[in-house]
Amino acid sequence: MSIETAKPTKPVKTVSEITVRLAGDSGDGMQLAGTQLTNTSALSGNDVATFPDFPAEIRAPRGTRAGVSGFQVQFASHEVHTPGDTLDALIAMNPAALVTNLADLHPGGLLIVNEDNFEEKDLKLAKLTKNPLDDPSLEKYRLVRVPMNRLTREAVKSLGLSPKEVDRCKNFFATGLVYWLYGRDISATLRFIHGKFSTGKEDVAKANELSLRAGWAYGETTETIESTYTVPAAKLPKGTYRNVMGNQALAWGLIAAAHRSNKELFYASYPITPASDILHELCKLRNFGVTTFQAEDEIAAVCSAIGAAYGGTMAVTTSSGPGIALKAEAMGLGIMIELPMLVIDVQRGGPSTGLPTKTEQADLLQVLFGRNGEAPLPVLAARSPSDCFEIVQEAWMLAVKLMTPVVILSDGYIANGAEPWAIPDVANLSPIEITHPELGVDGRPFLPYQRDELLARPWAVPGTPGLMHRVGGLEKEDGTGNISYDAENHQKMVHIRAQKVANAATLLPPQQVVGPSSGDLLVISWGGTYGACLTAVQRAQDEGRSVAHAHIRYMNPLPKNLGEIIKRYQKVLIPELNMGQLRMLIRDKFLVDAIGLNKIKGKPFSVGEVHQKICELALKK
Amino acid sequence: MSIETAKPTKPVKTVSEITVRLAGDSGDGMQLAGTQLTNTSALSGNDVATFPDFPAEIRAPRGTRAGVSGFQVQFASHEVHTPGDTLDALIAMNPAALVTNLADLHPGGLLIVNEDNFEEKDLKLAKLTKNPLDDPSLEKYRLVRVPMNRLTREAVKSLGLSPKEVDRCKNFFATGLVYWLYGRDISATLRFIHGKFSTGKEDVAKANELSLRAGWAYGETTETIESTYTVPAAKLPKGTYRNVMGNQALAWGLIAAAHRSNKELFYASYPITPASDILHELCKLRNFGVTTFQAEDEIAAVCSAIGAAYGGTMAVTTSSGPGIALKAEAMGLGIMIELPMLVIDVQRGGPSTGLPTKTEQADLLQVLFGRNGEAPLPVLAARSPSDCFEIVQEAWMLAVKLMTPVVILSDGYIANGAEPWAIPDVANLSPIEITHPELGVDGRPFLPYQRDELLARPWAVPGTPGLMHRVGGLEKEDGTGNISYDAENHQKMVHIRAQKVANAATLLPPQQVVGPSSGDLLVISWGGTYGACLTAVQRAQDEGRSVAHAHIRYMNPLPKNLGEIIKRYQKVLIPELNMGQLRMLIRDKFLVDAIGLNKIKGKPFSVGEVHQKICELALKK
Amino acid sequence: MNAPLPVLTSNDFASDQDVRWCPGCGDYSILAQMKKVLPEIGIPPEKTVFVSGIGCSSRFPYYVNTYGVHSIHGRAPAVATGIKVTRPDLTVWVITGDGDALSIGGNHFIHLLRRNLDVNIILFNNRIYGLTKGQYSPTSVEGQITKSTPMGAIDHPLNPITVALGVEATFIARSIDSQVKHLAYTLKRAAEHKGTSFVEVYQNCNVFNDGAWAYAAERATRDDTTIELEHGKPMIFGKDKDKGIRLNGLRLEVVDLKDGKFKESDLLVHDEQGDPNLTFLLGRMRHPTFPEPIGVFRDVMNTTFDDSVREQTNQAIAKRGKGDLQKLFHSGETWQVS
Amino acid sequence: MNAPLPVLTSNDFASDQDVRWCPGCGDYSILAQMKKVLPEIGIPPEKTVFVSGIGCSSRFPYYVNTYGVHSIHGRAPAVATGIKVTRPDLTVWVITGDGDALSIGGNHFIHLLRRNLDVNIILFNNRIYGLTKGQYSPTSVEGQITKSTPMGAIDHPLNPITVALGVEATFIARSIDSQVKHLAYTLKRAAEHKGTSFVEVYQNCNVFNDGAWAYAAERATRDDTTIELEHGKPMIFGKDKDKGIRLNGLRLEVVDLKDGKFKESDLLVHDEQGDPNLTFLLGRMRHPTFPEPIGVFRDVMNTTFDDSVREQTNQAIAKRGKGDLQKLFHSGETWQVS
Ligand SMILES: Cc1ncc(C[n+]2csc(CCOP(=O)(O)OP(=O)(O)O)c2C)c(N)n1
Ligand SMILES: Cc1ncc(C[n+]2csc(CCOP(=O)(O)OP(=O)(O)O)c2C)c(N)n1
Ligand code: SF4
Ligand code: SF4
Ligand SMILES: [Mg+2]
Ligand SMILES: [Mg+2]
Repeated sequence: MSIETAKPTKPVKTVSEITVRLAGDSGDGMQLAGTQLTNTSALSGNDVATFPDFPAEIRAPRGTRAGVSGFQVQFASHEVHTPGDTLDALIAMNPAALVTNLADLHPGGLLIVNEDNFEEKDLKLAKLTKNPLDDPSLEKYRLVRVPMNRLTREAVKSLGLSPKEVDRCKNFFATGLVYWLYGRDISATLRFIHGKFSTGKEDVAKANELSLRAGWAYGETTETIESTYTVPAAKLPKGTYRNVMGNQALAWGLIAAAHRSNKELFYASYPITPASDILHELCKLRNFGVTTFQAEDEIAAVCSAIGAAYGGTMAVTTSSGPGIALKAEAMGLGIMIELPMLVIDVQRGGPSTGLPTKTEQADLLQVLFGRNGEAPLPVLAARSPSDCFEIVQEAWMLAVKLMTPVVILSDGYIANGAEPWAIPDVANLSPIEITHPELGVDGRPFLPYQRDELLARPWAVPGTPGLMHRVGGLEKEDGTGNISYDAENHQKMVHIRAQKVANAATLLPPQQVVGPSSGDLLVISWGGTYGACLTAVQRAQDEGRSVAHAHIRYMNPLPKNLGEIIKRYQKVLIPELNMGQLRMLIRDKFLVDAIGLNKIKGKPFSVGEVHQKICELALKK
Repeated sequence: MSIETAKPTKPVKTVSEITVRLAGDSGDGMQLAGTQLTNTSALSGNDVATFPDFPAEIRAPRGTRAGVSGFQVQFASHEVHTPGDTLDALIAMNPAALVTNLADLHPGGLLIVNEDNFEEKDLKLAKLTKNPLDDPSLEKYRLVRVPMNRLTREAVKSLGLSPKEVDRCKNFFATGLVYWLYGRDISATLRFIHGKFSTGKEDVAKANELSLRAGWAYGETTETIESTYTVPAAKLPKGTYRNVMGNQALAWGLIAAAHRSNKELFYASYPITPASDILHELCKLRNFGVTTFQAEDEIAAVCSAIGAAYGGTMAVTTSSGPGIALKAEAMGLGIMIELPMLVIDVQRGGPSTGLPTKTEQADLLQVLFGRNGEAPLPVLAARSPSDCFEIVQEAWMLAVKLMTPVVILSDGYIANGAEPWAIPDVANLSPIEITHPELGVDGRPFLPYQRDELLARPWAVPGTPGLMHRVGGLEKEDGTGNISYDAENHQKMVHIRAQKVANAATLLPPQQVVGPSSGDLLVISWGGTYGACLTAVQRAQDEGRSVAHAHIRYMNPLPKNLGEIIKRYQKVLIPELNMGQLRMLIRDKFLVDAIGLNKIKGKPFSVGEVHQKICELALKK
Repeated sequence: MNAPLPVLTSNDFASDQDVRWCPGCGDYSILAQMKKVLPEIGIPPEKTVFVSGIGCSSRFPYYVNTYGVHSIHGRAPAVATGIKVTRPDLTVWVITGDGDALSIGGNHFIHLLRRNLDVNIILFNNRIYGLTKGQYSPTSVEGQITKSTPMGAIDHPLNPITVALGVEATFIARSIDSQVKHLAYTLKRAAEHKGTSFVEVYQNCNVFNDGAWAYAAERATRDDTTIELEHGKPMIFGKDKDKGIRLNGLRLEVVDLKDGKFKESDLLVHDEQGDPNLTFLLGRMRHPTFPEPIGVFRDVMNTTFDDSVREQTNQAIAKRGKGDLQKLFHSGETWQVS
Repeated sequence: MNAPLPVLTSNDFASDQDVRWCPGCGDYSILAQMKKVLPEIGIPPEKTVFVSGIGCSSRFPYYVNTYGVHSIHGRAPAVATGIKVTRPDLTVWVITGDGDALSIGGNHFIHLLRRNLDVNIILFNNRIYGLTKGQYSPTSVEGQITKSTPMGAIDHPLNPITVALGVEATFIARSIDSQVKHLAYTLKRAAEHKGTSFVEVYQNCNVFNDGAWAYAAERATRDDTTIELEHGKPMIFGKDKDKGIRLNGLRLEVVDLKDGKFKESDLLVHDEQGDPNLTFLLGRMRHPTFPEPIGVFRDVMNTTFDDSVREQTNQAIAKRGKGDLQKLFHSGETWQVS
């Protein structure tokens, strides 16, 4: 019988969720191994959530702590919204990976190490004086020492590859072992391997396959692991699923929105971590009528987007915090000339260059207020990788309905995280209606700043006879759009621009609440903390605490009914990965003494952190 | 007897304040005439406040409404903080000036026009079909038609100047007439004239003098004005006074601060209205050890300032809204590397290019939040032209004590407005102590991010042996300042940077209140609205209303005792020339339902506007 | 593009806004010539877009009745890029000043030129910041006294022509506000060139830098201080056409044609497609040592950014077929939940 | 500056930070040569400042034990300007990359050069964005396949040498990471020049653009693909020193010295103070048509911005005396209230 369908023969424990982290040197291919485990688990029907964590350096020095790359995945027989707090199993490929990750493994957890990489030199690279494997503190874990280098070498020796090539197969050995441990089907990964290395590199592909199988076989034969685990399929809404990462979902969302509005997509950007992958994805999809423009800087990127928008195209620019700061002045121009476009901020640790590869939520106030003068625009925030697709649809709908730039907030955690996505049926994607005016038959003069019921101005595009008009950053006269220094007109226009953005609330759904419609505590979250907050609230509810969860996707304008919801709870808790930016807005608008839970460590919340705070504020009944 | 000391012979009415506006074509020299009247009034002991208002265009087309330039001054026998709401006298040099300014003249007010400029062609330029002088609506004013062109021509014909040169003397004729009207001594203006045109242009100087005298004489002879007015000297604190404009006071304040800290001043800027005059003033004062650098753009300006600060110099950069937006990213760097510098924002009408020559207060949130990540810095706001000098002293003191960039907010109204300034005795200016570390004898390694009691780090300057260190925008390790991606360290550093800025409050005086220490209404103002709010509150107090005034100079951190003050009043009113930016901060911090009075017309508040709102909220007892 | 469509007149391009430049400003003449040339080019107003930054010169778009964007300071080239790349059917003009293009906008300017996007840049060079009332600019001469340099400017000025050449611009020309015929001709040539056309126009700011170009602009002197570049013609100048430019080794020199020492045939013959280093020499001809060339320095072909973008899009479609969302979403591993 | 102070060794310039570049990165060699040269220049560490932007190359300052600012992307020239203008006593180096200096930082780069501030710019040109993991840069060749140009780059690349020449840079040089001796010499020359010294270094990014400079860097080919510029020496190259560069009219050509047609005396003799248009020719010599010059293209004198600033300050003081605040405050009309 072929291994593809083989089941481990050792005793099987059924569990509802498992959290695994693969940790090794950046060169060890942990990200790839983790992605394979994620896909395979999803394919087997689990819900999954991931957290990749790689070093800031391109190639941090081999074997050092700075060079450790980790990939964490939680797969479960129920919905999961976070990669999990503590680890059921940690695979550590070297000493640096062990010491930097061990803290997250819960007592009794499975610790699988590649013992071949615990030589003197490895310890030295990890700045260790003695071998951590000999440390008594490890006794509280189930330590499994596997000579992965040697076993991999043996597994592939028949192929006569170079030591370097052989070395590169280790991650598949580890993957095989993990697959065995959780009764995972290896066939998808085999497809991947042979798809990846097809041309010319068949031997490498073969080597990876042999390592994968060797890892699986090792599990069967070793005495050190006495049982395996199985995680039944989750009951997800029916449909066709795939895994998506946040940046990928943004890119696809943009293409879908352009398709729905029957427009070409002009995407202008300047590379920056963690936003660059959107550019990388889109430039591969030129056949979708996408033009990607890598500008000379962020200012040129946003300005070219403004030009494209004036030309009648769907225009988008993306960056992260530092680049968004540079776009500030031009965003003000976009607001003044009232053209639709999307500005996407994939947030990272700040301030300044900060922590480029770490996540944070500290750009909310920047995108709301980081411009001269009164310059409001709608701001939406994605809550998870797959939500990035949907948020783009809503943002673009607002942009064209209101003729305004719209900001979308994502973050490094969402951008690189992956989760299952129920693939929409493209045929059922409703069109986004956009009308460009033509010269009226009545011959009345065209007024570029005439307003519709939402206060939007017409989107007249160059090439249209008779509608020639000039736009610019100086204050405009209401209606005509001519330059105006008139005092009353200025006040009027400032109010029109503000009201127009406020009108977005009428186009958006009211705020939903998960849990009791009134009670002791309301937890308000936004953006990437959605999963941790929802899970923590649900846990607290299960404990019988009177707590509800309101996750906000529309940061500006805030949902119409939010104030009325907030009133119904004794206390309000706002967990954020910043110093309290949404809290400030809520306190100002609703004069409620909202409490903050603020973490600013470049990492997402753990469920435990939020849950603990909830317990402080909402006692068991 | 010489006219210098002559007094008008007509009946004299004594009044406590007068508001005059001189309005004409940009070419007519109204700004100069207004400045002379201001200085002369101040010299005569009055308190004065001015409001120059000139067209956005360099040379707006002659005679058009867009080309009208006006200068308003209030002089009084008591303290004044505003240029006055309505006019006692309007001097209109042409039809455009008349129709665009008449609305501000109060009924019964004196309307002096140059009737020679009300020809057909002048009316056409002003887009008028009939002569406004024939309009019955003028009957409610005391209209005085003066053939200024003709009279000026006659006055100077002996000199045989070109018509163009003669034409340029009109403003002094008008000035002479106004001087006569208010019993002003013309000697200071004569000194000015002869000082100005000394070399070679003696005939032009003479012509201006003759015109001035002719204007004065005309008053004596004309029947149309039956009486003159006198405004006694005001009781100001004793001392030596001069008039200063806001931008001038900023420039001089910077030089004084550098002098007090025994540092050279490096001033980097890129021209922008209304901030450019600071550059113009400073580049004339190079002999004060000032280096002015006109950079290629605002980003280069702020970055060169950062470089100069690293080098140990007093570094300053200035701009207005759009330029400040461009500095955002670099200001984040300044915050991260914790170097002292000043960033001055002379606010103008926004958003985008907006209304460059008009005033507004809409950059408060931009300077507080317009950067990526958590990037707090102290923000101070000047309240009047002369206050600009003092605010720089405080800002620089904070910058060096806390090792942080500090933002100063001014605005177009303050920048171009003038008021008397009690000249400080330079000898009594206390030194601002700054210490740069040397290599410790103990030979302990130098820690660039070691903290003192205020959490400031040491300012070690290049050239110092043994203190070599690198700074940059990546997160720093506490103490060493080395790059650190450590989670706990990041949170710690974010808190340290926040706490450091918060510590500024301990260095600043507590908030003062003018009026009852508790009551019906507290009016909170900031920046350039100081004068209008104070005057309106005082008027309301005189009417027996229970209202007090708190003017905030320290926008971040807010004064420690502010919350406790606010509690003592029933209602809080916050008038601002924006949509409610300080109001948002106050509501957030103190959960008080502060009411806004928001004007966004490119103009300062009139006292009446604020007073009326106060009356709505605080009834007479 | 050459045949003027009789239907269009300069009135078709006149906007209803009153012009707000100072009386006597050189900008008026440039506007007038542009309005004269536009109909001759034959592109209808609705197919024409003027993009500018901020400055007196950048008010230009309001005064022509085409589509237009009065953007922000220094960024016009970037805005124009977005328009032209997405709307190659439009004719795009960039109007800018010496501060707008070479100070804050210098980077966008050189990147537009290197990409050779098919737009026309007209740089109004008045060697001063006009709109902000008289600070020095990157083209102000050393020692120039301005509001921001009371002791004289100390920066070495940028030479727009050599800057453009340094980034391999494909069309480089120069004209003068007051030389209306030459200006009109030069604008037309710029319009005809495919790729980025760069035209420096000497423009007089009579309020803050009056006479900066007097030597080149005024009848009395201009024949001796400027030389008109004409493709294929020997480089002759002077009131009496009695002086010429000769290439002596690697250097240029002014020679006299009267004293019989040199004749026309000894002179350098201008070649718009000539070696860039020769063009570089022409670009560095500076008054008073040399007469300053006006006309077309360089007019060569190279691929344009907008064409290349379209080409790649078409290739992508040809290779992979018009994008199919359904296919894209289902690429890689998927699974059913039922 | 020439006499090396024996007291200093390269250890004096070694910092305690572990270097975080990829194994095999060309940056290591540049760092090594810099550490070798710094002691020879004889400026003590505390008088030396390294300023950089953002990029792999810009990590450089952390690895030398001098003063340093790792600033923000593209802005190092502006930061350096603030340092040098206020602290002329310091020796300032700017370390930058092809993206940092020529993409986002292009404007500051050319303005630094035109002002001729006395600092040294070392541009690590790897024709790629390294730190952000492999997007194309302004020096990437046309058609280059990168993460952001899967169908090939379409921009016409910038040539750092001609860009610098277009703004009249006073010192322009080029070297190669792997040519350690030549690199050390070139860095030293840069340090010795008064005014802005610009050095382009071909640097190999072995992770994202490996071998971009192989032709010029590798023993096997480099003698035929590069030519070392030596002041006053004829331009000879080739493994067997049997090829040369000859000026034919206004064009350069490669000639063979073996076949007797040309001899050394026919060759172009390199002159660091030569006509800029000749330098322009050298700057445009591109592989494979020509061997690419390494060494000092240009080394001329011009006033430096930092000197001129000081001069004006001194003039101001000489003319008006050291500023007197009391006098300033009391200038114009004042009055007493008592
Ligand atoms: C971001 C920004 N910085 C500064 C300004 C102020 N500003 C407007 S135009 C200008 C320079 C104008 O000079 P130039 O480009 O030569 O145009 P000109 O007025 O001479 O035609 C400046 C500095 C601005 N509007 N925006
Ligand atoms: C304002 C801003 N935009 C973008 C980035 C992202 N970024 C960092 S380095 C870099 C380019 C690096 O390329 P290069 O300058 O050639 O240096 P290299 O890494 O190749 O040495 C970019 C785009 C940033 N840090 N800041
Ligand atoms: S300031 Fe100069 S450039 Fe501007 S409009 Fe007036 S004359 Fe023309
Ligand atoms: S990515 Fe390239 S340039 Fe950067 S360190 Fe690695 S090899 Fe060097
Ligand atoms: Mg100009
Ligand atoms: Mg690079």
